[in-house]
Amino acid sequence: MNGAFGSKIKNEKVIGIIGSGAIGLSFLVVVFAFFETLSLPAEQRTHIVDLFTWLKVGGLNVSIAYQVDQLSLVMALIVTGVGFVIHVYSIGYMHGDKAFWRFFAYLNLFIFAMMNLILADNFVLMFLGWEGVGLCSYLLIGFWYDKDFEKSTISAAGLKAFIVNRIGDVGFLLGMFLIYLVFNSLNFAEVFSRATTFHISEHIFTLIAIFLFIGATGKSAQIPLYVWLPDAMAGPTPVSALIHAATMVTAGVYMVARTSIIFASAPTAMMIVAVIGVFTAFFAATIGMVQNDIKKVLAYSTISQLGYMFLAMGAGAFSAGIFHVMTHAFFKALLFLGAGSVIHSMHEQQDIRHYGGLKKYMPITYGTFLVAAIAISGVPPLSGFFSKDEILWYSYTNIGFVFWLIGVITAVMTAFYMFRLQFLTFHGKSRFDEKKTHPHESPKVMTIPLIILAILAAIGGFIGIPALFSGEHGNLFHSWLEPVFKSAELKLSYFGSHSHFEEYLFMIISIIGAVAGILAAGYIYLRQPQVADRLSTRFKSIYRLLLNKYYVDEAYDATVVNPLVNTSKSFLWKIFDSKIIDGFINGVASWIGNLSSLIRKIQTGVVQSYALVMMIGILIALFWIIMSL
Amino acid sequence: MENSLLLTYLLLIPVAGSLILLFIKAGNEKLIKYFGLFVSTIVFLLSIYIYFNFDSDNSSFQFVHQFKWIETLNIHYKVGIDGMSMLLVVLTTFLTPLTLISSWSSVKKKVKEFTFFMLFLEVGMLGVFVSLDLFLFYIFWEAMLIPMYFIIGIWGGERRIYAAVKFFIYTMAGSLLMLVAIIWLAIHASNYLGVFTTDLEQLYEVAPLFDQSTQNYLFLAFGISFAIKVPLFPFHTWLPDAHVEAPTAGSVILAGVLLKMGTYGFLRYNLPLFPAASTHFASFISILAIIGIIYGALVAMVQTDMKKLVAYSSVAHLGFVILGIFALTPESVQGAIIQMINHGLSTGALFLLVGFIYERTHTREISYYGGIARIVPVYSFFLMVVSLSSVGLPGLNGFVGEFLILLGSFKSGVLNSWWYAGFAATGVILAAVYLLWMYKRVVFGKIVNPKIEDLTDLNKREVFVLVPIIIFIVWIGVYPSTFLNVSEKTTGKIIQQVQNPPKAELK
Amino acid sequence: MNLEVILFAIFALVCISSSILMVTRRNPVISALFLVVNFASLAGLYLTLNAQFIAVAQVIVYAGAIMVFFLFVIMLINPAKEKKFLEYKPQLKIFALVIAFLVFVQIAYIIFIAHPSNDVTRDVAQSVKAGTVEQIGRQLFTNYVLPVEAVGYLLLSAAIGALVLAKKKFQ
Amino acid sequence: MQIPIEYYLILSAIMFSTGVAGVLIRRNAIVVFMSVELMLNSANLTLVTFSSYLGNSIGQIFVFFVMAVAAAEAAVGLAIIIALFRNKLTVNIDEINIFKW
Repeated sequence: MNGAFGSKIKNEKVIGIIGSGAIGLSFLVVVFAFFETLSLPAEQRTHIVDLFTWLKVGGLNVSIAYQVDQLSLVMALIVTGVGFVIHVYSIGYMHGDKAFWRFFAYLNLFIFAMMNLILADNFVLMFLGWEGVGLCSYLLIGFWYDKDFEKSTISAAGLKAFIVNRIGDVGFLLGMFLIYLVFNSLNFAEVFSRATTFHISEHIFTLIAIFLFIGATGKSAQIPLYVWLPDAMAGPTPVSALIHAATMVTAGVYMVARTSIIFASAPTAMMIVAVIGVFTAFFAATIGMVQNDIKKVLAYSTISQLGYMFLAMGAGAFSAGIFHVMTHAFFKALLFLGAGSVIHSMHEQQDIRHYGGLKKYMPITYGTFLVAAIAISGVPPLSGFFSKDEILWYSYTNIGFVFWLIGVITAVMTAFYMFRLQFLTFHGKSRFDEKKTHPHESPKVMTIPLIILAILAAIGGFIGIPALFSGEHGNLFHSWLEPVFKSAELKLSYFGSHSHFEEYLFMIISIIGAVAGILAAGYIYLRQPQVADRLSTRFKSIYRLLLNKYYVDEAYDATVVNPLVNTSKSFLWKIFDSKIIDGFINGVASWIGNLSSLIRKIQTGVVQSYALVMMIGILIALFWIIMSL
Repeated sequence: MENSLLLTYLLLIPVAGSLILLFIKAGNEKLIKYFGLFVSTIVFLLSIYIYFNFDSDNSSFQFVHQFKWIETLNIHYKVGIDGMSMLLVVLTTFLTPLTLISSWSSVKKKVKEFTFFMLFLEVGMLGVFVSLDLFLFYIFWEAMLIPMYFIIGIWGGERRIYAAVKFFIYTMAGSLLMLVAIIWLAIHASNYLGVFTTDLEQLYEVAPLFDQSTQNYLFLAFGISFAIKVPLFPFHTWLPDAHVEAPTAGSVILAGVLLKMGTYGFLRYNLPLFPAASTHFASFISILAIIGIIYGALVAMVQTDMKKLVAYSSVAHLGFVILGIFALTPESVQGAIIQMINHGLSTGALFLLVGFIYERTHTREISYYGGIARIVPVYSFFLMVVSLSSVGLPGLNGFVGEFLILLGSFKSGVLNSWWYAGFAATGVILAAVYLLWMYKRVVFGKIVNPKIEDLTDLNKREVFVLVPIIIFIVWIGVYPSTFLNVSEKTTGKIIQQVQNPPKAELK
Repeated sequence: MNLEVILFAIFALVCISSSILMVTRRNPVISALFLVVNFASLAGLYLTLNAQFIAVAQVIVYAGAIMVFFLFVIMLINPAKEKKFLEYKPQLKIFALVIAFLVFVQIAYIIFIAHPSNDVTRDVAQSVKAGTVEQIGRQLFTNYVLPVEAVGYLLLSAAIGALVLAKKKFQ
Repeated sequence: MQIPIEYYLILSAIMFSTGVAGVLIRRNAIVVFMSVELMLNSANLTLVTFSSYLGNSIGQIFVFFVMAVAAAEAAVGLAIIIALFRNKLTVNIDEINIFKW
């Protein structure tokens, strides 16, 4: 079964079909595996395929082995499903590019790495996938490596993504080492069973969890390591959709879910996760409200949504988080692809201030984009509502009202900026030169994926309808994932009693919030466009702060990057290395040299003086003999 | 019986080859090149044959061959290999023909002498790895300096004389200390053994019985010599100069094999001979190694010369190896051994790649390039793979080594602190920074320099050199067991020797 | 006062004076001639010691061959006369003389301390027998035949070496 | 009366010291060389003296070899002096300092 994932790198020209076909095939394999697993009773649903031993040293024994269980199947379905759709879309989007084959080779490599990440049965293999997706992300962001991007070229954005990810990866590595130190294994099954049976202090768990979480913040773009994701938008749009919205960035969430038992054993770490998550969600949403680049808005939206997922993780609602991963994959991929479609037809123009009134030119894109926007805003009965609301509900019940409150405010903001985007792009008057640009609907190969995703985004939520509505069936999604999280949830055992009334109340509040956000956006950007300007002049400093993303990049540059480069260059290399160490060495050498040239003077080169010295020597020798007689 | 002579043949073939080479007319360059290649290939095939006959379940020395050499001093010619030296021998014989091919067109003057010195160098390197007598070891150790000195000094860049002399004196200073230590050790050991001997296996028995302070002095005397060779911070300043000035083949051998002699020396001599001192100095040396990792990476980051960047990256990589050795856990020592091989492959390949492009443009300034991905796609591909391997991407070789080293040092009982691995892990980040940044500036971006528009891509010969290296890079990354198994027993033995040194019997 | 003593006194005086003159003359040709005188007087001394063969060889080889060689080279080069003794670096030369004198004092002291005439007395018959051409020839071609061969090679290589060195093209 | 052996030995010592003085004070290479010959001969005298006094011919045989070596040495040495003279146009040894690097 895993052979299908392995044989995916190819480089024939302009055969995107093979590329997407391979992913399609693996999707079918996963679907098949899914149904096969579904037919098994819940206890036997974990299946491990051991290929060969990878690293075997001392007590360490790591295999290339894949674990197929409920959680990994869900993720694999998302990855291959959404991946397949995006591959098809790319055939249209990348049409005519010089390096068409390279693009598909990278994409396939990405899917391969992602599947490794998801299906791994141990930390090391997961790390292989983890770094592998980072690499593909690096390659794909820098795909158009010679294009300008902001202050530098696109390849700089790729580099930034890779390096920031690496920082997180080191956290992951350290977490892994600590796990090995404590549990003496890196195999998931062994570690998790030992985590429940071994008696280990909570501090250790907290430390492990924090290290792992650092890894997750890198990959999933959470504070403080989120800075790479907005820049990653420099890549081709399908890449943004696949990697930076639907799949790779959720790897962190997946990892936390996978190691849920460790997090569950460390309440402090859980709290940190929740705080970071909710704060990121809020923080990114504020930035998203004022951005003008269509992809940047979506990028900050992604960060914000990822924040929700971590909030869910922190709240112990693991399956809710995974549920949100899934719905988010649908609607965010859809948003990106829609944005790609717009960008494609607008000749690579990405500034929403130069859009407007595109509804009439590209109806399908408009329609699907609208579905996605509603879904993300959390309006029932689209998918986003169910997953987001579930997260908010658990954050209230499990950790506290404040989290819920910030979550709701963020949801309002989400609705606001999504519809700001929607309105500025598709509604109103055209703000571009109609003679030069001729917006047009994208070809079928691009629109059909949009439609598929739109359907999924619309109905995807129904598999996770809360027990409140579905009655005795309960939450299907939950019960599917339940075996994976059982031990973690047992450990947490929150679930105080909350009445149905409360649940309804909170649900209604969040719906109202979402609708309010939409209406506000509509009011400002459709009816009274000058309001936006007025607001931005009135709150100029805040606006500037938001527009410049809180100057985080600049702060990082000033506090970390520049000092490091400068000290390395001007002190370590130029002074320490070449002056102090080499100076010392050369000093010793020249001291010896001077001494030698002093001694050298004795060597006149005149034979007679040598003879004289020799005679003196003989004299002394004879004298010594005489004395000893 | 016949097998025991194999290692001697391994040493004699290049000797014979280089002697025959002297009788070929200097004008006949083609014949000389093919002959050199032929000899080194034979040596490689022989080492492969040895490899297949090597019993990796056996932790003792194999293919041992010995006879009396200097009778009055009881010095023997004694050669033999174990799992660790097996890998290094194969690495040496593997890299030598490749470097000869790589310098096919770059070495233009004195081809005969060049080929001669390369074969001579190969003898020296193999000798260091196979000798089991300290005296013999010392002779090979020194003998190998001579050809390297000439290779840097004759075929090097502009400041080659300075670099060659610096290289020579640095290493010489260290090895003289070692000579003193060898004599001291042998004399001191004769108090226990009753006879003066430099036989390594006999010394293994008695050297650990020395008292702590004697062990410390001996450890330092050996250690400084090896540390210079590695090079361990702060003895590293000869390395950038030597690397930058050396010709490509010289850099590859220097990085690929010569630096390994230092780490090999630590494993073969320092640890088993002076276990008490090793544990005593472990944390000190590990700190130096970590400084080396971070320092090397930071300095590499700001280099403007590609070769210098790679040279400083060696300092960082070998810091990992040293850390692995002195963490003294099976994982870390295995990692260190595999990392030696990795570094030989990936840094060797990096030097080759830099050399190939230098041959075309005659500059190594990073700012000269930019955007060459479109012009030389094959080159860019190879540079990418090799850089990633050096960065330590999982699935390629670098990861296996770094992972095992960090894991081992993390749980190390000797170091007994997480900080070592924690700090060393920042080197992983920095490696990505300096290599990929370099890659970005050279390969990606816009073409700023019109001169590089007519750069030609790698030719078949150059690809032929790189492909075997790439194969091994992937092989080690995906299925390292092939190599880990070979050295596993040896590692176990070394750790055993350190942790349970032989005790003095009461008489 | 027998003849032997008189002969010894004459030869010794000639020997010492000619050697001192040889060292002190500024013209090398004259020095060389004094050296010839010195060698000749040495040959005489050898005769008083009953060493016939060596005495003859001394005249033929030293006073004859080698000194002709020297003179030949001196003529060829025709060096200028040296400066006067104290003209050039006088302190150094005086110091050298002192050294030479001290060496003499030491050797003389050793000789007197050891006083070999106590142990060694000359048996004239024995000494005559030891110095005959027959005796020496027999020794040379039996016991010392290998060194004789070696000396032959040495002379051959010296001849070739001298040839090569003195050739015009030599740098 | 028999001449005591000391006479010969002292004579030899005087010759030797004169030779030493010659080597040390003369500037002309040929004269220096001749002084060396003088020293050799003083040694020869000692050898012959002992040979004669002990009634043993070995000392004289040794002198024979010394002579052969001296001949060889003179040939090579003078050739070197000629070669040097060709290069430097002088045989004054204090003007020749090619030993110095």
